[in-house]
Amino acid sequence: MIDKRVSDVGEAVADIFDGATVMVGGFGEAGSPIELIHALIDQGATDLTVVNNNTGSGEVGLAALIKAGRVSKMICSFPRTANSTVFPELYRSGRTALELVPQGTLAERIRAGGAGVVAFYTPTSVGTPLEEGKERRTFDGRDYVLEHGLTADFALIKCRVADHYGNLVYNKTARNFAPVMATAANTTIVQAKAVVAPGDLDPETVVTPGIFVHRVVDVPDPAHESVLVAQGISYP
Amino acid sequence: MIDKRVSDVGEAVADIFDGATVMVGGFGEAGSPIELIHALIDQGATDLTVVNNNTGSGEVGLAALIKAGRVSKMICSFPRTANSTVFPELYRSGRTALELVPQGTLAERIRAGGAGVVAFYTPTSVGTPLEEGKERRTFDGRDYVLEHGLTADFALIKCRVADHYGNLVYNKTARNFAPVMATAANTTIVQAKAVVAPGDLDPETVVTPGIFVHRVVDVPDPAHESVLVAQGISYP
Amino acid sequence: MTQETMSIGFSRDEMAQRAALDIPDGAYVNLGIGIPERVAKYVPEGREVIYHTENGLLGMGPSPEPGMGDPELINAGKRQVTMVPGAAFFHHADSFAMIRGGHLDLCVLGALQVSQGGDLANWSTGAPDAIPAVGGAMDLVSGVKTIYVITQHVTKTGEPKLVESCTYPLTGPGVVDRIYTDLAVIDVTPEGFQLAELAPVVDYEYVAERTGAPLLPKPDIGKAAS
Amino acid sequence: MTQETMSIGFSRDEMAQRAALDIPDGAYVNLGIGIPERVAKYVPEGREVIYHTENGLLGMGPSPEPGMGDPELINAGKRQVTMVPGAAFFHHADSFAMIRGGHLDLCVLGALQVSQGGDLANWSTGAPDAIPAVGGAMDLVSGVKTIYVITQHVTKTGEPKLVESCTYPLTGPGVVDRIYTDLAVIDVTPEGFQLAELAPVVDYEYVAERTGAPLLPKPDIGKAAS
Repeated sequence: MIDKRVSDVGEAVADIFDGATVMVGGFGEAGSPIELIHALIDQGATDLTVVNNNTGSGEVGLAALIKAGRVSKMICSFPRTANSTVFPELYRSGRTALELVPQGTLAERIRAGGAGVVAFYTPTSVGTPLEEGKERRTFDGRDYVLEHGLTADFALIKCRVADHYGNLVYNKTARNFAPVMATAANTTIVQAKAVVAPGDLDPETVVTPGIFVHRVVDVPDPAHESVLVAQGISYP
Repeated sequence: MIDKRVSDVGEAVADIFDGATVMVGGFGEAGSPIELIHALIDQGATDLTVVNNNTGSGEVGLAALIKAGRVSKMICSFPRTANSTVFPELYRSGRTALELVPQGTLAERIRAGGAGVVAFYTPTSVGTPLEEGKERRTFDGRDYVLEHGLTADFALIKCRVADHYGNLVYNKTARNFAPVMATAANTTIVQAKAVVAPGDLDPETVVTPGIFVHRVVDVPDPAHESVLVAQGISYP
Repeated sequence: MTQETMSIGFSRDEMAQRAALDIPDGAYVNLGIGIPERVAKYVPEGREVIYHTENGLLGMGPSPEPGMGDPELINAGKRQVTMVPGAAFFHHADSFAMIRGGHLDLCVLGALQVSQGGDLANWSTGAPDAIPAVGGAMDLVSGVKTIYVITQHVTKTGEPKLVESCTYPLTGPGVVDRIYTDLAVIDVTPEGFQLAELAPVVDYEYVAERTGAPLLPKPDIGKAAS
Repeated sequence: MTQETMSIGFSRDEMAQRAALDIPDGAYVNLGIGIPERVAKYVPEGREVIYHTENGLLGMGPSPEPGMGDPELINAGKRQVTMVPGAAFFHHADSFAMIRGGHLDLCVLGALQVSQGGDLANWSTGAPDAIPAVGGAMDLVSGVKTIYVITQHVTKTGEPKLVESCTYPLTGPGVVDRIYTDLAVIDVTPEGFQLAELAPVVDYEYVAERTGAPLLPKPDIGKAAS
């Protein structure tokens, strides 16, 4: 029997270990799995490498995880946020490292990691400081840099509807990094606004096939990061 | 105004030129754009390089194009078919060249071509005759071969529903190579079983966004290759 | 059919049935064209297995009732199939991302030859007049976690198909984990071929004689414990 | 606002308006964060333009009516937007495949500096205490067919932003096609900066003085014809 549902977010993240690499879905607040991140803060794992496009907002969700000192390294494209000073302070003090990756290269590295493509040549970043330390190679007269596939121990993502098999559909631009992160992690953990039985999703419209998903937890009424930030909430 | 509809298959393929590289969707008969291929036979372009997983069936569709002597080279993974001797005869006589590519590498090369990834390292074919002539490289103790992105002048594909912008959805396993081929061709030509106005497709379920599509032609009742073959039809 | 039922050892369906016993509950499985396709119908009751077909479907079901098929719902062997509740369609690059990325648990394939090191040759005899055709076999063996092979133990002319070193062009080196033949179940171990199970009637010597490389006997559990 | 309306030349909205005139009917366009976002509302009537936002939407519409937005329907600047009929959602890797693969016709970006060779610097001043943040800018300039820049002609302290060679870290070398400033429209040509159009009131000398590299005057069509 295949049923990937777990009872709550605590159970879902229970085995995330110190030193793990964790991909976290979301672009800004859209798609950010806040409840899973808060469960990870409660759970206590530390020395994490986190992959996310940003570094969170205010002092909730990803920003709260960083503020709690649990993140030793961020891999992201845009670590600045108008309303968060959490990452900048830890970065400047040297307590959190940063691997800055162009956004498209980040997405492609994650896809490659999930697809068994160990490395690829991309034109992005050629002739810029972000090319430093990377192999440059010319194909047909144009220059490219070698980028490596990126994988993770865990992915934490959010979706609109999941079925028991872990088939997922998303909501609008909250889809963003989640489908590729789901493919690149050893254990993909999903918070879903609704969970349905196999057969309730149209097989033509499934975005993430269940093979990429390991745990599904029902979070029917997730918090909005922007609302929490506006309320001045600081987690925990 | 953006309206990619053209009036018939003849107009859709009119500018395919001698020597062009043409990607043709379909896996077996599922997704094979027979009406577009037949229009291409009528149109007369020759010395074509054709990219398709197979080499057609019977003497219709892709097999008919090959039989008409229009294909100087096939790039495919599985050129044998139980019920077609067209390609084998031309291949053995040296009149049609063959570039044999593992099926997953073929799909990934097409995706890479469409995604601006010029080349990538894959484990597939390492230690086999299909590795010959390719660069081998070790990453983290495992060997990979370098494969190059594949692009085309034209793609001919089939879908279930298109809108005027060229947004597409497919039918079941007829989807196969079409979405990646659409991204990798300068000009993507689509035969659709139904054409609808923008807004009639759910934006969450579009498989091929319209940016990848250049021409849409309404073919409401396409022929089934297996039926034509069973009837012993030979095109033209 | 007469020939098959007359032969010693497992029939084609019995080979598929024996392989099916080793498919774990909850596995994501790709079945190769031919005898491997038959495995699905023998998976023991109570186990839920999700079948992948590389042409873009996860959750493949059995063949449709006659006349009920859709020519656009086919498997990798281009035969009409059905889908189960909870299925998902995707395009070819995503399908092979699943394969290459190591997401499938198990693949069952046919073979021309398997070497004692687990090399598989199953796509070409290398004959000069043959049309080379590889399909997705190389992708499957390089990506899927566990590779099972179902094959006759010897060729029609009596040559061993389990060999020291493949003479046919390889599909992939060192990829096969277990082999189901008409005579035996054999594991590929770091020490070479290791007998796991004999077909009814045949004995170790009978199988070893027909194997083109050393065949380690089945470990004697009694001895090992003493 | 006072400062903006007092200044000579184009206001921010006028720069966006001028750039909008050059967006062709039927184009697929990505608009950078900030002033470039304003371009959409000035595209002349009768032209249909489809907007891409790199966080996964083709067919982006304007901001929603107050209170009508969806926090999960945002643009790359993380502001709430709407979608038009005929829109499509996709994931980040597919979105940047569009960008990197050369499928977008046009991108409008802001700039810190542009060199006469078309080098763009728009992501970092290189200041040691700055948090480096690049977003999708490097992907956009390496992939989109045509790159327009909208920028003030000089910095707040009066330094030219159009320069011989960028002193800030590059976003991409040789990528800019046309620049819309508060003083002029300038093309990047193989010969360097070429004046295409002056803002009202200002003349060639005024602009050239404020440009950090040679500025070729507008080709005199009368002379060229004589």
